[in-house]
Amino acid sequence: MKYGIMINEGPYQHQAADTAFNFVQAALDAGHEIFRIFFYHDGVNNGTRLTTPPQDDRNVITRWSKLAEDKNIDMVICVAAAQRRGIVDEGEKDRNKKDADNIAPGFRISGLGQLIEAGIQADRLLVFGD
Amino acid sequence: MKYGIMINEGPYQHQAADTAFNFVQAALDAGHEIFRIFFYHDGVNNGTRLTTPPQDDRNVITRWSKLAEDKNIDMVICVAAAQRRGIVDEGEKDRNKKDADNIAPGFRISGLGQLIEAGIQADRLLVFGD
Amino acid sequence: MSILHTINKSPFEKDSFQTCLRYAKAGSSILLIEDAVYAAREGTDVSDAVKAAIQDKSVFVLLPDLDARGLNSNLINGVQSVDYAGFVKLTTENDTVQSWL
Amino acid sequence: MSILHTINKSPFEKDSFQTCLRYAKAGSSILLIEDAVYAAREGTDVSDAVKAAIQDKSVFVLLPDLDARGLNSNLINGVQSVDYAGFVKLTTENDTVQSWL
Amino acid sequence: MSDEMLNEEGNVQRTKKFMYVNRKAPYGTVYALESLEVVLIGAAFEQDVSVAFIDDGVYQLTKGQNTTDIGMKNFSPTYAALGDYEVTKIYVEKESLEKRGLTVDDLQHLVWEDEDEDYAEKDSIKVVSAEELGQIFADQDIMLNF
Amino acid sequence: MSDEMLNEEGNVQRTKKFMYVNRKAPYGTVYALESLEVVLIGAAFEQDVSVAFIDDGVYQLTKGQNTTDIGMKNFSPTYAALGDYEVTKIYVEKESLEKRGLTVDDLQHLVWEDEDEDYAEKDSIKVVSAEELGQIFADQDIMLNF
Repeated sequence: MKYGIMINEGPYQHQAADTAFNFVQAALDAGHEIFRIFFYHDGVNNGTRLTTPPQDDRNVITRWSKLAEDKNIDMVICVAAAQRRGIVDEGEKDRNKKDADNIAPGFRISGLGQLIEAGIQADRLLVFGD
Repeated sequence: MKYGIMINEGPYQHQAADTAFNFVQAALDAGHEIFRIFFYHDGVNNGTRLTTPPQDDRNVITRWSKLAEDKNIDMVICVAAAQRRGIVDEGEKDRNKKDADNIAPGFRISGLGQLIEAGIQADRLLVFGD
Repeated sequence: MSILHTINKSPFEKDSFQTCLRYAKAGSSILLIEDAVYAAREGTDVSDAVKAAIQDKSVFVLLPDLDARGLNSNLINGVQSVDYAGFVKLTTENDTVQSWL
Repeated sequence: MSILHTINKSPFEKDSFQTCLRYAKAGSSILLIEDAVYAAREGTDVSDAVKAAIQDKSVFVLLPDLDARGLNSNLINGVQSVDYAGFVKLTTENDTVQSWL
Repeated sequence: MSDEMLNEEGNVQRTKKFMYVNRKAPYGTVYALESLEVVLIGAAFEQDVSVAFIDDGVYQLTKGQNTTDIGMKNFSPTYAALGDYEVTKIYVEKESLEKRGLTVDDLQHLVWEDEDEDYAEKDSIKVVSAEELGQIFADQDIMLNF
Repeated sequence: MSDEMLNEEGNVQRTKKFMYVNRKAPYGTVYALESLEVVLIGAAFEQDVSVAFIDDGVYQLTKGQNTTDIGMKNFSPTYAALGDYEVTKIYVEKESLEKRGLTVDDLQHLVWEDEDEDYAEKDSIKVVSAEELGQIFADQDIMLNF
């Protein structure tokens, strides 16, 4: 089965990103396909590489990056939501004349159409949020 | 009267940062003093300079930076909350071996003791959150 | 010592409103801000609770938040509107502020 | 078409739980996750509502979330525990998933 | 392409039914605004789109919103554009209105032009009971709750 | 310095009463964890500290929390350290427990050692009614709600 996943909250503040991660892991373990993970609202904050969480806690960001690399998963951050919240890749950095970017490996920034497309292409679309 | 202000939510997702800003403006207009604004939980996300909000909307971040400069207000971001969420100044960048920082002008990163001190020194401590 | 209670959540969505009413003593003040301003309207499922609170407490509503939500009419009798300057004044007139989030 | 409803909010804190019960049709499935797992316990103010739901719907609870909260005992009879693999299985057995946040 | 479209591999694919469910008040949180952005973008994809407003979501549609004094963007005029984007099925839950002391007259009057009937202006908002809306939900392919 | 301290200008300043009010369940959101971090840091400041658990906040203190299968850090053992930080006034609201079908036996047994009584071990948790807790709130200088 093909899944689309939408994540609406940032790391640590809400459990949504943790639950989504555990669900995605279990879906992959069961042999399913993850068509796309779409990060919206504060969910875009899952895609910053600048975090340094306590060493005795999970690292939400690097966990996503590793998953994307290991399983070749498409992880998309909504551009409009990212601009409001300061998640920037190299293209956005140049476009908006910022002096730094902060996107984590495995994430890409794109439009809301990617969410709709996930709804169309996937067999199931699940929302994790607050 | 001397105020301490605590802000627990990031920009745009919740109104907390907007209400706090409007309150602080009104307090200053009435001749009161803002001893410190302390950003905790997702509130630390108010302190990134990488945002590019829509041009027809308010810019929560630059509004804070301008206020800090114009009125010389102490705006403190909690270091532990910032590390979890990826808000980084130059010192944190070096300490945690990051390749970029993203803190906005007028903010500084420090410990939770700054919140307690605000509670002790201020006549009123107000919490804005979710 | 007098307490100013603020509530910023809709009374229909979260328990903050009910808990604030449980804790606000006679003589204290309650200020409805953000999504809590919906509680200031007449004819809702919570308007009786607000009217009961007005009997022995002062209930205020933040006008800018009410205007934003398009519902600045048909308010419960006795709910007093304030702007941000009024919000600041309330914090000076009370000894502490408790934020029900 | 069958719907899997998920709820992730405490029934005491937010209205998501009550609204989900209002919308879940007979024959549908409800999965309690995150802070909603508290609704799975016997003897709470909402346990009667959960028992009523079990009469014509399937009610599940995410065991890892229950364990995390230290309350994996005294569950309402008929509430079925699942792990993340079971959560995934429920999404395959139903046609759509509605997240009550 | 009325209810079919080509997918990535060029195969014919059935149009899907998308339902956007709004449960949160505007301004206190950003969900209302960012949900509206999804609906508008989604409208370009030629799917079967519906929007529902229940619980505090009904507050999104109130008339006369004026955000000048809170310094936030007033996005409520955008709802009136939904008809132009061919988003014409807008459901408002009756019980949620009643609980809040509201009637449909407190809400914006949203319309769309029916090109099959010489562009006759028709109401977009349907006030429905939770029971009726639940039946409509049961018929959807994609449920997006905000 | 029992209830006085020097402020920045070197003047004697009264110790303030800080009340931390916890209303949210653990793990679903971070407030419980980050609130605990504030209380622990605040304990070093020689103020008069109290902590209250009401509404879903009472769930923070449940015994036997095991987060292995959700992959989050279990911070519940830290509550047992509050006594060592001289945080000894912990109030739990009776009505909130009852509504959730809980008794004090479902919660961790938190204690502190009273050095004035030869380090006798005493209970930190007091179960109080909302009425009683409201009186305690009325006596505070700083209220921090989480």
